[in-house]
Amino acid sequence: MSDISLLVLLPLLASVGAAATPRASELWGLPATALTAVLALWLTLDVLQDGAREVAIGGWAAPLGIVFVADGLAALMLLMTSGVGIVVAIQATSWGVWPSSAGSEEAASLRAGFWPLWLATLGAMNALFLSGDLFNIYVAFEILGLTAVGLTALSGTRSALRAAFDYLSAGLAGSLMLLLGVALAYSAIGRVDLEAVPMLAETITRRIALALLVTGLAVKAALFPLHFWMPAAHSSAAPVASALLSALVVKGALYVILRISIEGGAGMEAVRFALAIMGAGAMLWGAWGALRATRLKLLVAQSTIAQIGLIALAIGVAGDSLQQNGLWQAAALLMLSHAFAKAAMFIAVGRIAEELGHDRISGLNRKELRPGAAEFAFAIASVSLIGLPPTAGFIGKWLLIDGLIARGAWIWVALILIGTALSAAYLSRVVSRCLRGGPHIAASAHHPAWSTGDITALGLATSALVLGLASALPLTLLEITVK
Amino acid sequence: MTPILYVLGLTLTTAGVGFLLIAALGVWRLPDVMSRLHALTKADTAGLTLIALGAACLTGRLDTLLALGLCIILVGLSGATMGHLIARTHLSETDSE
Amino acid sequence: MTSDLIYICAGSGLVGLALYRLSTCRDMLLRVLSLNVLAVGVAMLFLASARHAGITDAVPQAFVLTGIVVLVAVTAALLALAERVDGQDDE
Amino acid sequence: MSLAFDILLTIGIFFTAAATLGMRDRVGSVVGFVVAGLLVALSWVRLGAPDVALAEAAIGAGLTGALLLRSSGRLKPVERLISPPSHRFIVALIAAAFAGALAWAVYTASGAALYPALVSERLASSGVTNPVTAVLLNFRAWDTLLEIAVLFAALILVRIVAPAVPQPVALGELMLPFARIIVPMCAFLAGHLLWQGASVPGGAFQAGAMLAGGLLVLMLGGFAAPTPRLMSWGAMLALVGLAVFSLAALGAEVLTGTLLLYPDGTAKFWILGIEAALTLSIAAMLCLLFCGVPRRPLK
Repeated sequence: MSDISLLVLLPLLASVGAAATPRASELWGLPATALTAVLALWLTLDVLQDGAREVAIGGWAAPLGIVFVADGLAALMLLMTSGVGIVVAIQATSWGVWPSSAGSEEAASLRAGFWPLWLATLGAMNALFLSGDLFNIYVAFEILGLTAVGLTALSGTRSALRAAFDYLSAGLAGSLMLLLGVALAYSAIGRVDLEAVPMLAETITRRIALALLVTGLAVKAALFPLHFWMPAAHSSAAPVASALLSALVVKGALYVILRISIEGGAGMEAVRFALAIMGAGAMLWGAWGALRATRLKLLVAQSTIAQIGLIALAIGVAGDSLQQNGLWQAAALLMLSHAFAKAAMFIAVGRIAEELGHDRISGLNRKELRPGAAEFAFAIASVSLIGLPPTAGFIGKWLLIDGLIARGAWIWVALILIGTALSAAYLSRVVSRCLRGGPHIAASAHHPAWSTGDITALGLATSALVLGLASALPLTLLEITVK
Repeated sequence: MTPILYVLGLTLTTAGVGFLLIAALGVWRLPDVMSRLHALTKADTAGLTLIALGAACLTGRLDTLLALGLCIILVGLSGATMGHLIARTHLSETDSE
Repeated sequence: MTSDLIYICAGSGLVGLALYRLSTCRDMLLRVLSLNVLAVGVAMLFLASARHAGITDAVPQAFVLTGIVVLVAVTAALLALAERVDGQDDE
Repeated sequence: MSLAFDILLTIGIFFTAAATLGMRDRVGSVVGFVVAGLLVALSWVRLGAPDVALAEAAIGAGLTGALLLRSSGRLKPVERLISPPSHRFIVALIAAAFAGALAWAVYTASGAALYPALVSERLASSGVTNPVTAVLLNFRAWDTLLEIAVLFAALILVRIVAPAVPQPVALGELMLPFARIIVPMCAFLAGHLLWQGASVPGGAFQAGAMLAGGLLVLMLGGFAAPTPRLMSWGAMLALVGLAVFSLAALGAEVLTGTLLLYPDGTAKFWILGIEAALTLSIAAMLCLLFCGVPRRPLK
């Protein structure tokens, strides 16, 4: 029972168990998430020690069979998913851990619904990161799409259900575009595994297939012109669910775009340039949306669009990894830091909304209350999102801008700096209100004791800081990526 | 394949197609639901039976005859029941008005 | 070869038709229907390009079979959501 | 001669689909979709894919049509939200251009035949003689496992969203004799399809859909009222499929050291065992996706 196959099948089996026994679903959830994190760590040490590993499933070789590819990039993504997953799972237990706890009927149904969905999401993401076959990636995306919509619809409000419908229909349209790309790739080169991607950049027909693949992935990654389903979905979901959606689920599509861009070779310049343009547009559009947002959750969702734009821009300008200019490592590092910071931010927003009873940005300032732990975690997370030293976001942006300056691409440097300034603007809107005094808006606000929400938000935010200091580890891990 | 089976097959199939055309014409021209149902269930089932028998003759193999015979029974059965159900709901709706 | 061309044109026609309807209407049931038609179009392109020298390649058949089952699962989920969203007003 | 039939069939499919998407009345568009689905199943037969034709007729046209009919009755009438004509004209042009480019791209693609050779040379050692079942349950069994996980994910989602369970309406006295013939026939045909799937077109998905059809006749005919006990049994059966397939995959890895590599010589038994479990669980899942999984009282 190698760790690779258990990484995917263990969460799926635990999800079946959690669905079968809804009253004790977190007794399945927590141990399975912890065990998967240990397996991911074990795989990473294995990859660090003796390089990338390829496992042919069922013993059938690449073009016909499906191959698990466990290299540096995949291991880093697995660590990211398990790391954020563990902390968010601990936060999810705040809905009452033990089956018999007196929690309300609504909390019990929330709990019974959350755990099977989260474990299936974890299994689907692990399958996505490890898979080396385009059609297999399409099927893993379908699981991810359904469970992410489940997380969105978990809170059951009317806006959440409508956002979930739009999310699922946009996700299905994106997947069908991806399937169209796979069909075209099959008709052009007769095979659909990832090793065939370099061949996809030669003739016109194959470039259309590549463009369709990237379009489908852009819809699923909520990249700028195709992102309209995302803000409603991420802002109307329960805080724990939107933390998972923004931090992890969106990363799956970005990872596949990065993987295709690395292996795509020189022929993909047009697609990469389009990605960079869409990324720049997303940064500006997300910042504009965040500056206008009146509610906290919508602001954080819009900032996700801007950050995805930044990552897409990094992937676009990175070119294939042959040039060893380290730009694509910057994109991977930005994904990692965004995951931790965004999860911390959404959990902090959930705590603030719980504390104040509302999440309007105008009502954040208060007189008697010192800013609680949640506001502090929000501030640290925004530091990492803006990219100030010593956070991991800073290291990512530093690598990116350094590589671009070396190449003399001043337009992109200017765009990234504008994006950074805008992100500083809309995040300081919130942080400054938390620190400012003034009339106390929410009479019902009380200063609750520390709850798991504060601890997990602080934990995630500080891990984004620590990641910056220890960023040598992820970079060495990325060196082992299979070209 | 013996010529008799071939000729029989062809005549049966053309007769079947004729019935289907009549059914289609009936559905198109007849005014209300009940008369359309009448055309649908009878002519379609008859048409399909003839075409199935014709096809069985054209292939000339016993196992296809059995398979197509099963199809004929199933289509006839479900056609009649569906016609009955549609008529019931139509009547209950018109009575309730 | 020409019969493949007919199915290729039909498949891409269905894809175009579905994309047109998907981007011009807001009604939930029509969007679900157009997504299904889009999936049928993609499957038709898959199978039309799978015919090599008279025999149809088994692997795209498996892909289309998997696609059909995935499609019915997502359609059931979409319709369940649509019923709850539309049914929410009168509850 | 067959070219004329192909042309007529494709024209039929295209215009039925266009009518389905253009129609105002909900039930009309759903019936149009079922007709288009059956014509498409016919086109799969013409394209030499009988397995897919079976699945398309049973699942694509049959079950999806039933789901759409159930929902069309419950949704509000179509809002007049079709966008203005000028906007529609531009979108129509773009869509037509996209379809043309797509057709040109697929037609001029070189179409290298890589897979047929690989499949035919490995078919002997795959344990079954039907190439599609060999690909589905041996060469690319991982895709099928994730596909069952997709059905499982849809089931959890439907359980959370919990639409109303369709209450059976009195359908008159003719339903009982009809059900008494059709339901055993469905069970018998499902078993036949499952068993012959190893050599000729058939298999777990088509058999599961056939069984689900029989279950729906029972459920909607009012002969098996959806009591909580029955639904919880159905939910358990639905979860069995993914559990059995995953455990079989891990078990195969314990025995042979590679995931989903069946011990040599026994591949046929592994495949048929997995397919039997899948048929029952797919039938339960499809039936529950139609009826909606009621939230069992958590007390």
